[in-house]
Amino acid sequence: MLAFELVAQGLIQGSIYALVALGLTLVYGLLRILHVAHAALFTLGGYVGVLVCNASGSLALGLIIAAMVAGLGGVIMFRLAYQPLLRQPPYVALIASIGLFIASEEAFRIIFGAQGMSFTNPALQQQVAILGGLQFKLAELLVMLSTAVIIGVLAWLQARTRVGIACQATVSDPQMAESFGISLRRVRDINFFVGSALAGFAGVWVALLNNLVEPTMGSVPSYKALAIIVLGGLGSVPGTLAAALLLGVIESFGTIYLGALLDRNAIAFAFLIAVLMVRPQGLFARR
Amino acid sequence: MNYEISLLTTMAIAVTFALSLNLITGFCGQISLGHATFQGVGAYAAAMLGQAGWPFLATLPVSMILAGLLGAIVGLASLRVRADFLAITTMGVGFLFVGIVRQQDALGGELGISSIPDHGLGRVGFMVLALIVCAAVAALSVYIKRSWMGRVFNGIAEDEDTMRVLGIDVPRYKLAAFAMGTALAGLSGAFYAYHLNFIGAESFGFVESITVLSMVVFGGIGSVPGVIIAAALLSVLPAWFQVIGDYKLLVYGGLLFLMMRFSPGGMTGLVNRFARPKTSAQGNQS
Amino acid sequence: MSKPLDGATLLKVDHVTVRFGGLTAVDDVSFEVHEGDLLGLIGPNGAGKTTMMRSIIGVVQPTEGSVSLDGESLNGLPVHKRIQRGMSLSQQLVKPLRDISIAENVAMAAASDKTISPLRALLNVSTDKELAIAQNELARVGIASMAAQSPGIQPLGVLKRLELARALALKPRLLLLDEPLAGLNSQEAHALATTIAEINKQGLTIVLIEHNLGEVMRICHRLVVLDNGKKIGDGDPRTVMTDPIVRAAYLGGDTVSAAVVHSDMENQHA
Amino acid sequence: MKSHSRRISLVAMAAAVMAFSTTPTWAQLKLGFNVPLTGFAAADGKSALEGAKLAVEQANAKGGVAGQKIELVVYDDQATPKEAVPSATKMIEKDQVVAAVSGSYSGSTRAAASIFQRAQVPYVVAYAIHPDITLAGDYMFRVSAMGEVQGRGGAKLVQNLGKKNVVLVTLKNDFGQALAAGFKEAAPKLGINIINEYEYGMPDRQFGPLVSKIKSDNPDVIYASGYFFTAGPLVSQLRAAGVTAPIIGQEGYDSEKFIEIAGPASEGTYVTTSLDRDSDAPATKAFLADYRKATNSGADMVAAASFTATAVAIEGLKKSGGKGGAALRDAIAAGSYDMPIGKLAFNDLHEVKKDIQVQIVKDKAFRRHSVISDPVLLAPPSKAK
Repeated sequence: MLAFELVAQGLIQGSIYALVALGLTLVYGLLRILHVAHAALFTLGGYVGVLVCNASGSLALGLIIAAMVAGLGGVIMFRLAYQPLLRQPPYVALIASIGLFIASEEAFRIIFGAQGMSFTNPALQQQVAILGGLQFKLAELLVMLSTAVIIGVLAWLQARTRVGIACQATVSDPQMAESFGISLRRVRDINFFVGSALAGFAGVWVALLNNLVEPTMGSVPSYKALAIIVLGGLGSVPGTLAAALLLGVIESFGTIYLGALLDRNAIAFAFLIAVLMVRPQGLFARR
Repeated sequence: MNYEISLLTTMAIAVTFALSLNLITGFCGQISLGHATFQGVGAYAAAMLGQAGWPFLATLPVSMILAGLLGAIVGLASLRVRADFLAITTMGVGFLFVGIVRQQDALGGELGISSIPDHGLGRVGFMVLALIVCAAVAALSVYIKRSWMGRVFNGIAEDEDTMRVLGIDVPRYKLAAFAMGTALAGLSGAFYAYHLNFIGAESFGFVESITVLSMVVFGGIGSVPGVIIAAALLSVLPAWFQVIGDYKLLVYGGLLFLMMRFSPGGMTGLVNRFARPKTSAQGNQS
Repeated sequence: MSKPLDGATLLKVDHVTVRFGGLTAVDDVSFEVHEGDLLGLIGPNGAGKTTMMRSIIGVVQPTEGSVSLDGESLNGLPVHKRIQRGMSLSQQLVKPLRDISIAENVAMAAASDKTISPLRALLNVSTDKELAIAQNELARVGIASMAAQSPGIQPLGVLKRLELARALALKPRLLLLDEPLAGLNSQEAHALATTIAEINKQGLTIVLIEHNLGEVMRICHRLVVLDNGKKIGDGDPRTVMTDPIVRAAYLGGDTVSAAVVHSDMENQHA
Repeated sequence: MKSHSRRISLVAMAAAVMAFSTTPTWAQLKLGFNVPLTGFAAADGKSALEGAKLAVEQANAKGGVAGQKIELVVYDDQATPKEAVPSATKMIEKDQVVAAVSGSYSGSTRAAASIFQRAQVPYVVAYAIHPDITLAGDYMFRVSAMGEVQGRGGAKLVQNLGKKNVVLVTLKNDFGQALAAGFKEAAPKLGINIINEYEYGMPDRQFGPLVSKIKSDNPDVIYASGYFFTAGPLVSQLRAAGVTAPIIGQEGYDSEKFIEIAGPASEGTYVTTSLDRDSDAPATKAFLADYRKATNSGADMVAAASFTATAVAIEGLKKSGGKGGAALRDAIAAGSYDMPIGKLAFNDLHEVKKDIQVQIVKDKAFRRHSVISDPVLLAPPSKAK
């Protein structure tokens, strides 16, 4: 019984990690940039979601607007910060991104106050029992459901539609893709938009589950998502999804049974380093 | 006067720490996002030995050796990993260090170590020693840069494969850079412990690793004078301007971003650009 | 070109096979390179020439068989160990170190005794000896005048010669040249080929991988032909090129005969 | 209810700017104050600053000390030792503060304590509970109950509630570990059985696995340490998973934000703290009213403790006629104070012996539940030990 619950809790946490890490993988797969500031969009999404939901009373509206605002934020960040740095060595974009992230955390504190914000009446809090005995908040189930739906749609888009194929082509060989008339800028904008919107969307869910959004909410996801995209094999969407869910479950068991040895966040990195020593190209990457 | 002495000591320790990272990231091109770990190893080693009765000066070599040893091990691990994974692996080492240290009661666990004995050199004496060590590390950096080791490091930073084809044992050089850089970080850690006489796991976390990395990058990656100036300035900036103090993180993050956005070569890059207006062939890309 | 007297075997490629996940790039190839040889390793695109060269230099470990230098097997040795044993490589895609000048590039190679270990490198600062060697090697390949300049602004021809000078500065016993003439116009290719022949005459054993058959026929003593990973020809240029199998490998005989005809005329002049 | 948090941040911004700009030229008496304004502890820092400023404003309104107004010299220490040491040195050297107050966490306060002790500047600590602070020397004072003492109080509350099997959830920092140590020390004596203890980190908000394990342990009561930003999510997730056992928290829960975050799940949560909202003590009632008037929000334990620590320092200054050093130290040590968090008197280790107020959350507010005043069990450590 307990084992089932731990796995279920792991999957819930894994779904959130997946939403955040997916955006990072899309960006990394395309531009080889470690976009640490991605987590700032996660926090931005949280704040926008809470504000819109409290004002309009509808969580759905909050989620949609939060995703849009975060998506836009991502594109702006790409145009202003990363576009000009594409030709520089990788550490330049990495450190610019870290600077942006640190500044954004402080900006949230100054704009929205240090105390953080909550939903006036948090939705989806009612308890649901499934599979006989496993009890969850409705919100927790919907997190898993919406993640699965989004990833399914994303996978379908990537495989079936023109835009999707264009994105994949650009990831594998930008010059080749460009020679086929694919506008690199448009593909990069789309990827940044989708990736950031996912992070904003995840931000609202975490705000709902905790009923709290705070300026430093993005710090843990910012580095954990990096570990996940490395585990998943940089740039591989299925790999990242699998790595995120696996990490969620491992952390779930780890906090209970390894608690005395390692704190929760260190578990993710212990797992990462162990995997990298065995498979330097990451857990699920093909090569 | 004590305030200025304390600031100068803090500055000297920060410069030594930044120079130690400059050896790894600046000279040899290996990005480390977990360098504070090695300062932590040095600090904990010095603090524990100090509490066990060792005189301060005696703890210095031990701190260096322990930190250098761990650095070599991490260096070995880093050889197996692809370039862009290296940064994340070193970050992982940083979180592992904090995660493990805060669980060990022998290392003071969450509460850290506070009763670090006095170094017995007096405030001024300690400051002078810190400045001497800082100058020595700077001199060592300049020497290395001019020696064949420095030239090989430079080559590795630019193109590892070509250096291999020129018969250079690239892994051994990377290990040497890691070992030297982490040993010097351990040294600065010992000074840090005795200067602050309180250390906890959080004092050597991810933020500290980013802080020292940005000092190196600010100064101009690989340039010894640039790193010295940047480390000196950034280590005491918040203490000087109290107003910045409160919005410090905003100013800090903003500066970091703007510097990378407009002058990836750091201050040295800026100086070069204005000192020699005709852009030389390499520009400041290198 | 007359062949020098038969020297001792320097490099021995013994039944080497290289497989990449189901694809056999090199299939059971054996040949020897003797002291003083200038051996051409040729074959149509995708014949396995580059993979062969990579397994000699150590970038790729052969799935079966062995490569040995002076009778000692190199299997398992990393690239830098093979270089230290007296082998050196001039890469197809020229990769000069752009931070430093042309002379300093060559000096880096010349300092191999000092840079053998990090500690030794730390204890050595002076570059006079190495710069002198560099000047000499640059003169040998004819670009001594550009010694102080930065590689970034040089034409391809100069960079190819820099690559060669750098390889020579390692004082190798066996020089591997990976398509040195690629990308050069015919005058430059001819001039560089002549320089290579000259260096070989000075006693350096060379293995040349090259598509420019005209120059290959002109300067090589012996040819080894690969096709689809298999060795289909090994011997002096004339007989190898008239061998029907080799001709067929090059998509019908005409391209080859033109090259053969061209080089015959060449010989009458030389 | 919602928009006031926006107003708080505006007010806080104005207050912060005001704190720096109001440097009336004739103020000689400087009172140092280290507090976390940025970083993870910024929320508590804001309340602490409000409490301290209120105490200073009230004192200045009554003519300050010995004819001089008091100026609060505020430094942001981000609740880390790395920032606290330079701030403390600066307060002593540059600002020549006559006394200092800590509105920060244990890590930073411990690092600053040894510096103030060496400089013989009296340092009154509001809510940092680590034992080493008062052990640093005789210039150190603490106005709130130590971690171990509160932990023992928590065990007593479990006994009062007639519960037996307890699960401990301990926040992995000095606050959490001191509470757990006190609880585990008292539990056997009070016939309480600790089934299990789990630890979690400061940044954790998702407690799924922990909640599932607690549910399978099925304890009578849960003793969980944390701050409102960790306890809020923990309590709501415990209730969501169907855990009905009562939850006992401590000072860290004591903020309206806890009720706001946990929502309906917070009903019935016990909190051992020092601020009794339904207190009939005049000092407490006045403070609650003044605080709401000054900041338009409910006071919490951190604000009450910072107000108390500042007020204690100021009353000491009144007695010593504005002089610092040993005179001020002895004046503070000798005094007895009627403060919002109770009547205080310092023992020889400058710790306070006072009762523990037990509050319970009832229809979205902290209400009085009971008082634990067991002089033996709650006795703070003293030098004699």
